[in-house]
Amino acid sequence: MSILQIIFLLAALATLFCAVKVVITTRMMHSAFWLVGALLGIAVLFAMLESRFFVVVQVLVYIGAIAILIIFAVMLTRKIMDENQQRMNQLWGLAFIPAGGVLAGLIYILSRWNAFNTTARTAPVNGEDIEALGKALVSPTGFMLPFEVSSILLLAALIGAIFVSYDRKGGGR
Amino acid sequence: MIPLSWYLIFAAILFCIGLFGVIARRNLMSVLMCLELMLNAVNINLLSFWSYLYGKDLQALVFVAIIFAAAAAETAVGLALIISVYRRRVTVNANDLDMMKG
Amino acid sequence: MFNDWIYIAIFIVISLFLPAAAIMMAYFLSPHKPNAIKNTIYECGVETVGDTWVQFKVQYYIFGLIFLIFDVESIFLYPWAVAYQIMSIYGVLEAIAFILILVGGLMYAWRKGALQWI
Amino acid sequence: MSFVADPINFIADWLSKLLLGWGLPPDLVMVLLFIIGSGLLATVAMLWVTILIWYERKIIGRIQDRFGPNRVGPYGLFQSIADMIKIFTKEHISPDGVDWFPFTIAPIIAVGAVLAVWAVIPFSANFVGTNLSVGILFILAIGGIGEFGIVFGGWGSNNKYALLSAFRAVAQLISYETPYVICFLIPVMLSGSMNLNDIVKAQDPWFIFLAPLGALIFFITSIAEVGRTPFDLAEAESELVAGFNIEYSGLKFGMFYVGDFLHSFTISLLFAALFLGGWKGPWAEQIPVLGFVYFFIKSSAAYFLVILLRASMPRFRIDQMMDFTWKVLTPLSLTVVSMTALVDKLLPANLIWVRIGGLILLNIIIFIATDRLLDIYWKKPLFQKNNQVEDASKASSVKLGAG
Repeated sequence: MSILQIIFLLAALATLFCAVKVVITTRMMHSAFWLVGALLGIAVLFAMLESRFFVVVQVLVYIGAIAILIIFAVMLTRKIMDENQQRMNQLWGLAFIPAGGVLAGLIYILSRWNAFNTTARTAPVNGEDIEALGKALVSPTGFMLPFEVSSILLLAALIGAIFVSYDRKGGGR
Repeated sequence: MIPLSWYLIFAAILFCIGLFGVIARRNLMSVLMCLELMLNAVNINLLSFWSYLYGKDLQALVFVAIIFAAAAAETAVGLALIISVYRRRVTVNANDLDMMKG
Repeated sequence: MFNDWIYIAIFIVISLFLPAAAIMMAYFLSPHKPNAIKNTIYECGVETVGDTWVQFKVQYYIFGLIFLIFDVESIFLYPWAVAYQIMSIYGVLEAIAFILILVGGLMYAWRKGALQWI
Repeated sequence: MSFVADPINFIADWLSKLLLGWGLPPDLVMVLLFIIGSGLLATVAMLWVTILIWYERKIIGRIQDRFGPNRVGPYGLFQSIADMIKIFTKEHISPDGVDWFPFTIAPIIAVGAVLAVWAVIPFSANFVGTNLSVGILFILAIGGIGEFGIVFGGWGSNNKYALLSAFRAVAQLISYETPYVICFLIPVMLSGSMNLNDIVKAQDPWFIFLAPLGALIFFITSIAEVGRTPFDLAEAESELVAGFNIEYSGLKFGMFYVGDFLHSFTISLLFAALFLGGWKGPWAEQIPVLGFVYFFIKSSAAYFLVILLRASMPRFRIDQMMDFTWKVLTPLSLTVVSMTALVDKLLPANLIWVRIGGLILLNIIIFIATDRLLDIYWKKPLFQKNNQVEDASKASSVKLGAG
């Protein structure tokens, strides 16, 4: 086993451990903290995939913004979340069936694919070409439409979320 | 060198942990966090395909960026809905939301 | 190259290790004489009743929300800024359209009074 | 490469030749050099804090017509070392019911998240931790992790005051991070790279001449990111007992303090690197030590400004502060970025003086327009009628005028 493989396995196992803790932890705040751990582990895996930009974007957006937002929302809805609450649905054992089924199906289908065990990389060794990405984002033959559509998506999310959550009188509890 | 299969199996396991949480947990906040895990598994898949098979193309990168935007939008609206539900019903358990029941 | 990440990883580990080591050293140097009064949580006046639950305002969530949207905007704008030198004027105009659409969201929040700290 | 011109790389070369001569594999030598280099850099940064504290206390003392520390050592230089020895022997109290892991790790993150920024700062032409090609975003991302030091501290303390002020602090940080993130676009745009060393190399006129308003907004928001006066609401002693670190004692509290000082010097370093030309100066390319000196002088000047602001400004009220960032700085920074992009594209790139003149003119126009708008808004609110808004916009127009 090479050093890279050991690093990969450590990062992957840590991420999976954090993900399992996210699912089974009862206190919501601790669950959010475990989520931060899982996101950090995923950032390490992004780094191992030779991506530069998305490592920092993962930390900046997921940990710096989304996790903080989740923590704020946990604080807002915290009153009823103490330990003596039931954390799973009554028939939670049944959830193993779809989850396990999807996992088995995915691995079965993927293992029949030729490129499954390829080790050769085609990505540039010094990270993605951010300049080309930026140029393609605004070029009419490139990804101009997704670029503008995503801004409309963000606008819709902003307006919708404020409309739903903001209550003019008193600003909520 | 690490084979592509390791990343794909890792992403599949992560996706299924998230799926299990989405189905099994009662708390809506927790369901949302598990959705984040599933989206991250998708991102790992996309980036590993980019890294191993389509390193010269930009589609995968744009796709990942769009998934980031979609995840942000989903979190924002989802949390807003949870907060609004909490305000009206003082609960965030999915089972207790039965106002549509006849 | 992967070297950069190795350096960053080493640097982060060291920059977490140094304060941790200092705290550990201070922990061994300092006296330990806990007593019941010293270990209570600081309060103004009476003791805390129940969990430390505080009233929370939805304002925190709104600010986090707008920050999240502008943060995600930066995913698209940073590659654009890197390519700024080699792009035509139309690319700049598209980015300005992108920014203007998001400013619409900010204006909505403003008009709704959501930017007001109560 | 001689020892006098570039001592650090000289020693690194010598060391790597020595280690390779012992027959070690090249990868291991690289990792060893990385460990030695980053360990030295981080240690120097931590010890540098004692000098910073002395410098700040001395200057604030002078401004307030006092002497400042003057007993221990020459000019009181060893005062902070004496303080350090004292705080090492203070008791660590961990109150009942703390959440052990977040409580312990919070001060470590608070320092580590600041220290990690030093990994990408170019100190001279070829002395830079690593030439990360996404350095700018790395700095922003590390800042996002720094917020978790505060969240963990507030949550772990099991104290309602700590929790409340931690979330106030985080709300403040993310509010000011919005214009901060947008302002970082300007140096990236003008240099066409996210690598900090490339940004420094591209500053043929310093970027402060091309984007003065951008530099101003960057300066204001980065002070707010540190949480110093006038933005020190997170630890407003008179309102929230002591901020999120109320339950901390001994060196754990001291680490938050260290992180604070280190952060305020780090933003001066960033300001010098992004807008004041970094290590650039006469003969800096040939003799890297000179670049180091230039960079040090520039960042010390920026740090002096930070201290000056702390000594002379009163504290904001929280609603004024939030209004200032959301209603003034965010729209202004978006305007500055988009207009700078547009005008710089229209101006000829090779006529340097035309570019400087045009961009400065643009900045003056935007500044005057903002000032006028704030005046109008102050008299007749644009969107809503509320007394607090009037106060806030008045305060912000005063602030902009002063800046």
